[in-house]
Parts: sequence; C-alpha cells; structure tokens
Amino acid sequence: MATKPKAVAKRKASATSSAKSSVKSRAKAAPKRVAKAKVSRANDDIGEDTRLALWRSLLEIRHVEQRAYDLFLQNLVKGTSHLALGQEAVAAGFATAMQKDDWSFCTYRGHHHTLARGASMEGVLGELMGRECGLLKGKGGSMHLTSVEHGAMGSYAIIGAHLPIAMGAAWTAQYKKTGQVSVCFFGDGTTNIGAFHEALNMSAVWKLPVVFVCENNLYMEYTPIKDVTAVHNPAGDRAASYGLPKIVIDGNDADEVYRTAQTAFAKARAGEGPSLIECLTYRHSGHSRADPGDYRPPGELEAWLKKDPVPRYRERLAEFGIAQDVIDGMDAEVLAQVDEATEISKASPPPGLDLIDVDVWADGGTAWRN
Amino acid sequence: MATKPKAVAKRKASATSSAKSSVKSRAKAAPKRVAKAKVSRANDDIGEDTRLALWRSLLEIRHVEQRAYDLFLQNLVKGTSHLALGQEAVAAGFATAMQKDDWSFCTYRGHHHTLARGASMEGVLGELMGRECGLLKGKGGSMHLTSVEHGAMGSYAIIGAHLPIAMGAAWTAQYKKTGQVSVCFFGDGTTNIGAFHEALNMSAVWKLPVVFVCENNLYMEYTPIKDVTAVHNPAGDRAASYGLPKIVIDGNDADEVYRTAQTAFAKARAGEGPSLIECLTYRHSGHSRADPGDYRPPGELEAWLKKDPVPRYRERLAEFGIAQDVIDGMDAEVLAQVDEATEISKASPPPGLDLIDVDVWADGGTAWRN
Amino acid sequence: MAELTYREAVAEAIAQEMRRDEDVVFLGEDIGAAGGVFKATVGLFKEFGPERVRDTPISEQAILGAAMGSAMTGLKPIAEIMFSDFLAVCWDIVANEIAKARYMTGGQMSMPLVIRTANGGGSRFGAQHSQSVENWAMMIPGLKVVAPSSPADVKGLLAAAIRDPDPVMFFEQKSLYPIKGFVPDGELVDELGTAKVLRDGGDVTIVALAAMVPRAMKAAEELSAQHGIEATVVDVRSLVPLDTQTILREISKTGRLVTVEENPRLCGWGAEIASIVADEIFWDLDGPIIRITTPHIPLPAADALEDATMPSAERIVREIVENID
Amino acid sequence: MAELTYREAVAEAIAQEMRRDEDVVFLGEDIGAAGGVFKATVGLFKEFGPERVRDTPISEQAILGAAMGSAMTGLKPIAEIMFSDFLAVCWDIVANEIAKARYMTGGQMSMPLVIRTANGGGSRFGAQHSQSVENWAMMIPGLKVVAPSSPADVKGLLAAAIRDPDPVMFFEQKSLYPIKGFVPDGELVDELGTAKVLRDGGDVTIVALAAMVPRAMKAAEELSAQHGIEATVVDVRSLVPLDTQTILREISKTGRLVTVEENPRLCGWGAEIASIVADEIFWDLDGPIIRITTPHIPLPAADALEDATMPSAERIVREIVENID
Ligand SMILES: Cc1ncc(C[n+]2csc(CCOP(=O)(O)OP(=O)(O)O)c2C)c(N)n1
Ligand SMILES: Cc1ncc(C[n+]2csc(CCOP(=O)(O)OP(=O)(O)O)c2C)c(N)n1
Ligand SMILES: [Mg+2]
Ligand SMILES: [Mg+2]
Repeated sequence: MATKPKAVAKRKASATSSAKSSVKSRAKAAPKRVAKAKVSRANDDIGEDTRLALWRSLLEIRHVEQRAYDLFLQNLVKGTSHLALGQEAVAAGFATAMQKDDWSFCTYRGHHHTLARGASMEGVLGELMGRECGLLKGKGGSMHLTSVEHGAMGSYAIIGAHLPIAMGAAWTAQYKKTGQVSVCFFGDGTTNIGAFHEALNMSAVWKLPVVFVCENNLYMEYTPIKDVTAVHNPAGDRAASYGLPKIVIDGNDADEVYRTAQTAFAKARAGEGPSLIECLTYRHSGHSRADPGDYRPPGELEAWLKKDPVPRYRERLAEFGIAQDVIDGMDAEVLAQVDEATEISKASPPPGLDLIDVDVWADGGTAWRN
Repeated sequence: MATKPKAVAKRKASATSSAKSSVKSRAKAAPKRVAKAKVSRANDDIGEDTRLALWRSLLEIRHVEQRAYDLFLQNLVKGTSHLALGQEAVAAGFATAMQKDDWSFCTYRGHHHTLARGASMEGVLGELMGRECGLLKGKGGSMHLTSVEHGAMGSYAIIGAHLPIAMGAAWTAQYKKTGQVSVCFFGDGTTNIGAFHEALNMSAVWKLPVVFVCENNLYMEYTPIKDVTAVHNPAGDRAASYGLPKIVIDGNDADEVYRTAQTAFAKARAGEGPSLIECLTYRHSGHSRADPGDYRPPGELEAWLKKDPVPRYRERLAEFGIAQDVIDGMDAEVLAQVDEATEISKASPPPGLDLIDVDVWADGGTAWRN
Repeated sequence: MAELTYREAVAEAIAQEMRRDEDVVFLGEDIGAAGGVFKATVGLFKEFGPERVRDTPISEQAILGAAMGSAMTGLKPIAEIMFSDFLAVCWDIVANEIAKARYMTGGQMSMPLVIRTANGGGSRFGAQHSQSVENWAMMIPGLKVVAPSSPADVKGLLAAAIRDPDPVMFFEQKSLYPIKGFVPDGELVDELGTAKVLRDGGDVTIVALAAMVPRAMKAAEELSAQHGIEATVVDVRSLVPLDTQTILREISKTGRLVTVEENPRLCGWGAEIASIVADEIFWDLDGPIIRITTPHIPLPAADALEDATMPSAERIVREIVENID
Repeated sequence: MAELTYREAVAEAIAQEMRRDEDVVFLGEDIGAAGGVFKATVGLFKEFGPERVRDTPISEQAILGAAMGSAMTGLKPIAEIMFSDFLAVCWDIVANEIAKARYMTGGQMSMPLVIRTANGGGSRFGAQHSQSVENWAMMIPGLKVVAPSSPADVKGLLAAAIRDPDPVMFFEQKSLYPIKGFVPDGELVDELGTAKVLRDGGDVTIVALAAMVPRAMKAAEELSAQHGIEATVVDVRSLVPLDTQTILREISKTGRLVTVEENPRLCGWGAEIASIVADEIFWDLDGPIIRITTPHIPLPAADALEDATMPSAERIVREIVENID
C-alpha cells in the first residue's frame, strides 16, 4: 500500500482543482437540460489531470468489486453484498467533481461511492469480510459502508430514508453558509417510495444544495422497473413535480457524468436549489450475491457490456492522446493496491468482542440504565 | 325524521340514474383536460332531477355543518372537529355521480363526504357529540365518521394513509370485476406526504378504478400550501409523474364537479385506470374548532364567500328555471331534518361503558389472552 | 408426512389456502416471478398467475394500503413485507389503520388479512435487516401476532392466519428458513393462540419463541445431560392471542421462569410475560424471573459479533446453571 | 420562581437553548408563524426568525430526515412531530436510522437531536390522536426517552435533551399542556436518566410517568386519608436511561410495586420495570406486582368511554386497596 496515499493525494488534488473550475463556472446559468456530451477530439474542458483521476476512480471501483466477488466465491465475504460492477462511471464522475468537504450518501449498493470518495480499499474489503480493519470495524457490514472523514456519510439499507437525510445535510450547509453540497445516490426502484417524494419537495421548497442522483439500472431486485412504474424515466419524468428540469444522462460515460455533476453542483452552490439527475446504467452482476440474474432477457447483459464504462473510458483516454503506458500503468498500479488491500484484510482479525459494548451513545457506552 | 328516508331514497335514485348516464358515456374517450363547465341556459346533460339531488346534498351539508358549529358553541361537541363549510360542492358533486355501491374514503374533514353518501344526520351529529346514536357509537369520534352500509368506508385522521387504502378497495373491484369505483378525498397538504406518491404510482401501474380527489383549500392547518409546495397546483402539477392528465377544476361549482366525476368514473369503470382531480375550493371556517383562522390575509375569506357554492347553486337552479318554491322548499325541508336530527342526538345517551369491551376482534370481543 | 423446509412450508400454506378460496390474493416485492428473495413463495406465481400473485413497486405503504382496502371490501389478502425491519416504513398502516379500524368504527369494518415478514438475525445482514420486531406488533391493540418455530407450525399457523377474520402479523424467522421438519400430509390448519409444551421437566420452565425455540431445546438437553437440571420448554407460537393458560400452568409447575427472546431487551414479549407471572402466579414462584435477550443494542454485522450477541444455547445453559439451584 | 404552564415551559426551554447556541434549530408543521397547534412554541418564530424556526410541509419523513442529516453534520435540531401517533409515518427514520447510525458506523456518527411530540389521551380525539407510545421508543436501542410530568421538569429536561449529544425522544403529554407549576428563574438544565421520588410511604411504591404522575399523587393522598395506606410515588421521568437505582431502592423499601401506565397493556414500560424487579429484587418483594394500564384496546373517543378507559386516581386507589394488604 506504499503507493496508495500518494495516489489518493493526487486524485484528490485533481478533484479539488476540477471542483475549483466548477466554482468558476457558477456564473453561468445552469442549463435547463443537460445535453449529451459530445466528445471533442481536441483536449477540452475536462483536461488530462481530471481524466486520469476519473480513470483511477473507475479502476479502483472495478478492481475492488471484482475482488469482492472473488472473495465471496472463496467464502470470505459474509452476509450479503451488492456489487456496482457496470455502474462505476456514476460514482467516479460525481466524486471527482465533488469537493473534499462535500457530503455523499448512498445505499447498500455503495462500495463504489464509498471508494470514490477516498475511503481505503481495505476499509471496504475488510468490512465485507467482517474484519477489524473494516470501515465500521465489522459492526455495520457491507450495506452500511461509511467514512465520515472522507465525507462518505453512510450507506443506507432501507430504501428511501437517505434522501431526506441527505437533504438534512444540505440544510446544514445552507444554514452555515459553507458552500458545501450534499449528494444522494439511489436506484430506480427507490423513486416509488414515499420518502423520495417528501425529500424532493422539501428540498425544492427550501432551495437546498442537494443533488439527487438516480442510478437507473433497469431493475429493483429482480423486478424490471418498467413493470412497476407509471412513467418511462422513473426520476426524470418526475422532476417536474418538484419544479425541477428533467435531466437524464448516459451514466456509463464518466465524462458526461462529470460534466453534469459540475453543473448541478454549481447550481447548488449558487443557492439555486436541488437537482434530480437520472443516470442510465446497468449492473453487470445480479442484485446481490445470491442472485444469478436469470430474470434478464437474453442479450440484455451483452448489449450493456458493449457500453461498459471502463473499456469505454480506456478508449476515451486514448482518443485524447493519453499514452497507453500511462493508461495501463495506472491499471496495474490499482490492481496492485487491491492485492495489497486484500492481504491486509485477510490478515486482519475478526473484531474483538469488546466492540459489542461500545458506541451506542456519545459517551462510548451502551448502558440504558444506571 | 319522517321525511328523511324518502328524501334519501329520492336522492339515491337520481344518483343511480345519473351514474347510469355516466356508464353510457363510457364510449367517449376521457378528455385530457376537463374544460371549465359552461352554463347553458337551456336544460342540459345534468337535468332537473340530478340538479335537485345536488341541491339537497349541498343543503344537507351546509345545514349540518352550521349546526355542528352551533353545538360546538353550546359545548355539546366533544374533542375536535373540522368543518367543511365552503367545500360542499366537492362532496355533493362526487357523491351524486357515484353509484350506491361505490366506495368513498375521506379525512377527518369528512362530515360532508359522509353525509353526501347518505349517512344519517343524527349519525354524524351524534358522533360529534359522543352519543350512542353516533355512526360509531361514540367510539371513533368526529375524525373517523364511517358508514359502511352507505359505502362511506371511513374517515382517516392521519394524513396520507387512506390513499393507498382507497386504492386497495379499487383492487377488489378490479379483481372481482364488479364495476365499482373507489373515490378518495384529501386536502392539498396531503400531496406532500409519501403515501400520496406511492398510492398514485401503484394505482396507475395497476390501472385501478380509483379516483383521487384533492380538495385544494389553500391551507394545510395554518400554513399556506404555497409556502411548502414546489409547484403551483399541488395535485394537478404532479399528475404527470403518474402518467395522468392534469385536471384542475372549480370545486365550488357543483355542476362542474359532477361532470368531472362522471368522466373520471367512466374512465375507471372502463378499465382505463385512475384519475387525479384537483378541486379549487376554500374552507369558510378555521382548520378545526380551536382555530380562528387569523393567518388568512384580509379580504381572502370575503372574496371566496362570493364564490360560496350554496348561493351559487341556488342561482344556478333559478337560471335553469326551477321554481323558487321548490328551491326554498327543499331548503326548509332539510333544515327541519337537521333540527330533528339535533333533537335525536341531544336525546341520545352517552354510549354505555359495555361498549369499551367489544369489537376489537371479529368475534366481538377484546381479549388478547385466554 | 413429508419433510419440508420452513421456507417450503410457507409456500405450501399459501397454496393450500389460495386453492381453497378465490378471495385469497397475495402481493409484495419480488414475490411473484422471482419467488421471493428468500425463495419462500416459489411456485405460487406459476400456479395462480399475476392477478392473484402480484409483484409491487417498492412502496410498502401502498402494499399494506392495498391489503387493508381490499380486506375491508371482500378480499383476503396476504401481504409480504420483505424484511420485518421495513415495517417501519409502513408502520402507520399497520399500527394506526389496520389495527384500529374495526374498533374505531364501532365494529363496521372487517380486516381479514395477513402480513408476512422475514424477521430476526443471524445472517450477518447488519442492524437494518436483522431485527426481531414481534414486540412492535404485540404492543399494538388490534393485531394478532404469530411466530412459528418449525415447518409444521409454519404451515398450520399460516393457514390459520389466512382463515382468521382479523389482521395477523406473521413473523417468519429468517434464520429458520433452511431448517427441515416433518409436516403432515393433506390440509393442515392449526389454531392461533395456542402455545406448545415441547419438553417436560420439573426444575425450570423455559419460554421461547421462533428461532429461540430450537436453542432452548438444545439447552434443555444439555442441562439435563450435563447438569441434571430438567427444563420444561414452552414454544409461545402466538403472542396475541397469548395462551396464558398453558404458559402460567407450566411455570407454576416448576416455580421458575426463564424467557429466551431474540429481541433487544427493553419491552420485549418476555417482559410482558414476566409481568403477568409476577402478578398472577407470584406465590408460585420459587425464585427470580430471568430474561435472556439480545442486549439492548443494534445488532452488529460481523459473524463473531453477531453470534456473541444473540442468545445461544450455551448462554441459556450458563444463565440457568448460574441462577437456578 | 415563575408560574408557567407545561406548554409555556416547552417554549421557554427551546428559547433558552436557542439563545445559548446558534446551532440549535427547530422545525415542524405549523410550529413557526402559528406557534404550534398546541401553542407550545409561541414566540419562537418571532424571536429567532424563519431560518431557525422552520415551518415544513406535511412530510414527517422529510422532517426527521432533515433533523438527522443536519445533526450528523453539525447542527442540533429539534424536530416536532405534532402528535406522537404520527411517529408511525416516519418510524423508519427514528428506529432504523437515527437510533442505529452511531453504532452501525463504529462510532463515526453523532446524532445530537431532539424529537418532541405530543403524546397521550384525554382529549376525545379518538384512537389515532391519543396514543401513549413512549414504549415504541423505549424498545429501540439507541434512543433516549424522556416524558416529564410538570412544567419545571419540561423546562429542565427539554434543555438537557437539547444539550445531550444523543438522540432524545421527548414526549409531552398533551393532557398536561394546560397545567401550571412553579419553574425556577434563570437558566435551568436538569439531568436525563434521573427518577424523582415525589412522596414517601412505607406500604407500597407507585411508579408512574407523565400524566399518570399527578393521578398517582392524588391516589396516594386518598389512600393515606381514606385507607391508611402510605404510598411512595416515583416519577420515572426518563425511560432511557432508566434510573433503576432509585426505582429499585424505592420498591425494595416497601416490598410492593404498582406501575401506572397510560399505554395499552402489552409491552408497556411497566412490563420492563416489572421484569427487572422480578429478577433483581425478587426476594425483596412482599406480594404480586400490579400493573395499572389502559386496557389493550384502541382508545375510544366519547368522553365517558375515554375516561373509563384510562387509569384514573380512583382506579389506582381501588386496585391498591384490593391488592395491597
Ligand atoms: C423499504 C425497503 N423495501 C424493500 C427493500 C428491499 N430491497 C433492497 S434493494 C431493493 C431494490 C432496490 O432497487 P433500486 O432502488 O433500483 O436499487 P438497485 O438495487 O438497483 O441499486 C429492494 C426492493 C429495502 N431494502 N427497503
Ligand atoms: C401524518 C400527519 N401529519 C400531520 C397531521 C396533522 N394535520 C391534521 S390536518 C393537517 C392539515 C392537512 O391539510 P390538507 O391536507 O390541506 O387538508 P385540509 O385540512 O385543508 O382539509 C395536518 C398537518 C396529521 N393528521 N397526520
Ligand atoms: Mg435499480
Ligand atoms: Mg387544505
């Protein structure tokens, strides 16, 4: 892991500089509808540093998720787990556009978002394996990854709840005038639960700096979202209910995600209120470790694999003239980090039983009586 | 009360015949947007019988609500109560268009809807007074008026819950292919709670025969709805989220309400799914008995009193050539009924204490142990 | 007698009742085409079709609203809430609506419905997917509350719940889904409100529920074999109605009560039984009432932590040996 | 010492803390411009303005989500849920999110917030606006639970709750809003987790909460005057943390326990206390533990029915005379 801190520092640095450029762009009015990003062959608004930060983030997620799957096959991952293979670009794009002190909130399918904010790989893998080195010391499990130090304010396993909670964080930013943004990731299925509606309305009325990001991967658990939703775009077609513009983007294109995030953050920081963004994407594996994904029509996965955000971005980098050895070098470097994190996690002991009796209360204890 | 059964019978008969006409109109496609009703001076689609049924319903509600207010001043109404003075036309219009075996669901502000379905006046007033003759024998109180025998399937005092419940009744109708419609009344404030969203979406996806009716009276309790809602029409502007057309009507015009109801019922009975209808109206009194309504801007009440649905319909009847003595005679007749119901309620004893121990379970008892 | 798993018994009971009565319908998330996330409803969609076995959006309030509204108008719905923890997102419909409708309306409403849900810990799912919340339901007047511990009880009690004219909360303990047991052939309908004495012993009465029942049985064998302590084991099965006759009788016989509860300590069903015992058969008691529960903390996820937290057979043995002379 | 009503004490406590600490904010339905439907927050909007005293839509999940999200990022929100019955529509945020966040995240999250709510019956509001649901909160690990019985306790305990770094459920008993009592001048901050002995007597210990406290006191005077029975009365005040030291000590002294609970019977806080007593001070007991509760039914609305259902001073006297020698 010797290279990791530096790598993270580098990525964070570029994230910050890109965030700075988003600050500059505050002056521009937020466009009503974000157009599909057009790839220009010349270098462009995103720039090489940020592209490499995006690439690293995509790779970190991809390799950690694949490793999580391997570890599951080795029976080392306990409980359930929900991989984000195929959805990396949403996490990478948003996190790279965030400032370090922005807050993000996600679901049980949250490895990618937690990693993308800078949480350590062994923190994620260790938690999945129920080890002491886990982000939550094994107390939360795979569905609750959190790293407050990195602004990753929790993974929430009951559908809907974290939308109003993310809104609450945005209230702090507004009240304290800190310029922070709160970003909330959730699935297509989540748009049909009551908390979605309440959070969107109140955020809009209070003009809070919160960005709601729907990762539309076409399915709730095993049921296609179209079978249970009255509109075609579960988030996009509902934006108008909250006085918001419809924004539906290609969630497998890290650049498009990044640009959309920048625009939404600029709007939020300018005091112009929330955004609701639907990212079209697809999960390559089943809903959770137990699910082979049989309910998918034949050919669907294959079609989406052609739009896999990772090879797609590899090509993008090449198109922008980034040297192949830089591209591949980063890949190898990240893989080495994942190997190292795997070893750290395997070597980490199960959490001590003394952990059971701490941290219900702020005083560190669990006593409900004197 | 000697005249009451006959009167009810008459009203119900006309309700049924009008419902039949709504069945006939099924062939017409449901218009995307219901236009503001134009009063034709000639007699028209509604007809005299139905107009008199509407008039009787308006009068019954108006006089019972005014009596409820008087009884409250005499300290005879217990607990809270929420009058619908000013909102009579919504109840009269919908109930008159309903068939006898349709189901209606309403809120704590539900005296009008319960009466309009044919529940007895002493049942309503007696319940408000906590008397044995009350619809619920005093066990439920003013916020829970119910008369299953009349299809008045309950008044619900916690915001939002009855939208999914009304949807459930519609599921029965669909499953059993009975042609019944379920009608759900609620306030503008209710459009911001989660259950609204869930019920609308699932009703639309399942194409259930349920009609959601928002009585937009501009306020939740004491807070103007516009201060807490992201859109101008709290129901109308959200219909698109469920693939439904926007329908916003003058809720103080009984004819317009009646026609809109017919259209929506025809659509529901034809298997074409739910409707969401926003009726613009106003409550003449405060939110509940304790509320003087000070938060209203000066002049607002006065402006709405000019659109009072009762005198307005009195004029309408005259315009359609209905004789003044018929119009006034019905008024006097209804008032006499209210007087009689008041006496019955006053004479009714408080519920016997034996009622405490019955009707938790279907076996009539309350035992949780053997 | 066929050997069935606990999860298979769920589907068998539902199928039995759906064949018998056209008004029985079933709804929930992923219950249909997918056969349920715990595979407890496999085959129903195929046999009864999408009109009677309905997949829903992630809208628990709508699911239970649909159940309530259809129950009061003539259907007999079974609603699944995937994990019992999720009852919190639709608790209003359960606690304020379904439970109160008949009483509040002076007896006008009927509410023949069942809410099935997967309850409890042991799967390393963490604090939001592992709670034992049967006491949430027991607290609410107007709900019947059932929690079976074996495949045969699942089938018989679920069938009884579906036939019952009142709302029944049916807690399936998810750690029991894979267990196997013999289930009588043919139609099986058990009786709500009946506890079962699974073992007779003169020294102490262990009262347990759901997944704690096999643990209590294991502890009782151990107590007998290793410590010469003979325990009666009562499986409560139904918290409402509560079979106080059987429970009190069995406690009076031994003079000692130990409850074994999977829920966190405060206000668990064991507290209620303890308070009944301390009132009604106080003079029959020969010593303190012991409650063995999960400590009053959110359940931790890691296997070592979770196992150390939930009551185990070893802990039951230890506490009884230490406390019962 | 000023004489204040219970409802005035609410506004005083909030104002005291908002003046002291800019991070204290307050939100809920109709709490601002209108001063609250119980008039318990009159004056706050005027003094602190709409940025700190925020009227919300009817969106209880959003209200508590806002409280939670702001608490974990540096504010100290107070959220009002107008009637405690409505906790059911946002129970997920309370029970699954707020209560569990610190523990689940290995101590990373802080949750300094207060949820205030009007609790209980006696106003003829019917079963959906009259419940005493403090046991709903007590059941959930991770919540502190407070329920004051006097204006002074309201002020001191609410201030303490606002300063507490953990989530506190603050139950204001709505039947007590009009009562008056003396409240010390100046800053007042009480201590959570402390019960109060309000009366000393050698024959029986009555343990009561909130609106049942004045009734227990009245009953105690009556028992003394009419029956020569001297009762100790303990006001629990705080269910979590629970002052078991005081409670057990006072019960041990008399050897008899009677709980008076407004909640329906099953799994009330009294059951928990009874079970602790029957375990830890079993040998100090001289007779059965009696629980006086509202029967296990939804609360009826009509005045005669409601009054006959909730525990009254007369009923407390009667039960004690019949059961305590
Ligand atoms: C309130 C609630 N209901 C049901 C579930 C079970 N559940 C977990 S994930 C899931 C599907 C969520 O779908 P979506 O929002 O599209 O997210 P995705 O898993 O596709 O990322 C469901 C139904 C839950 N966790 N919470
Ligand atoms: C879940 C819930 N939150 C809050 C309340 C308190 N409350 C009762 S009526 C009301 C206002 C409702 O406004 P609206 O829906 O417009 O109906 P109206 O009273 O105007 O008919 C509120 C907030 C409630 N009953 N239930
Ligand atoms: Mg999805
Ligand atoms: Mg309104």
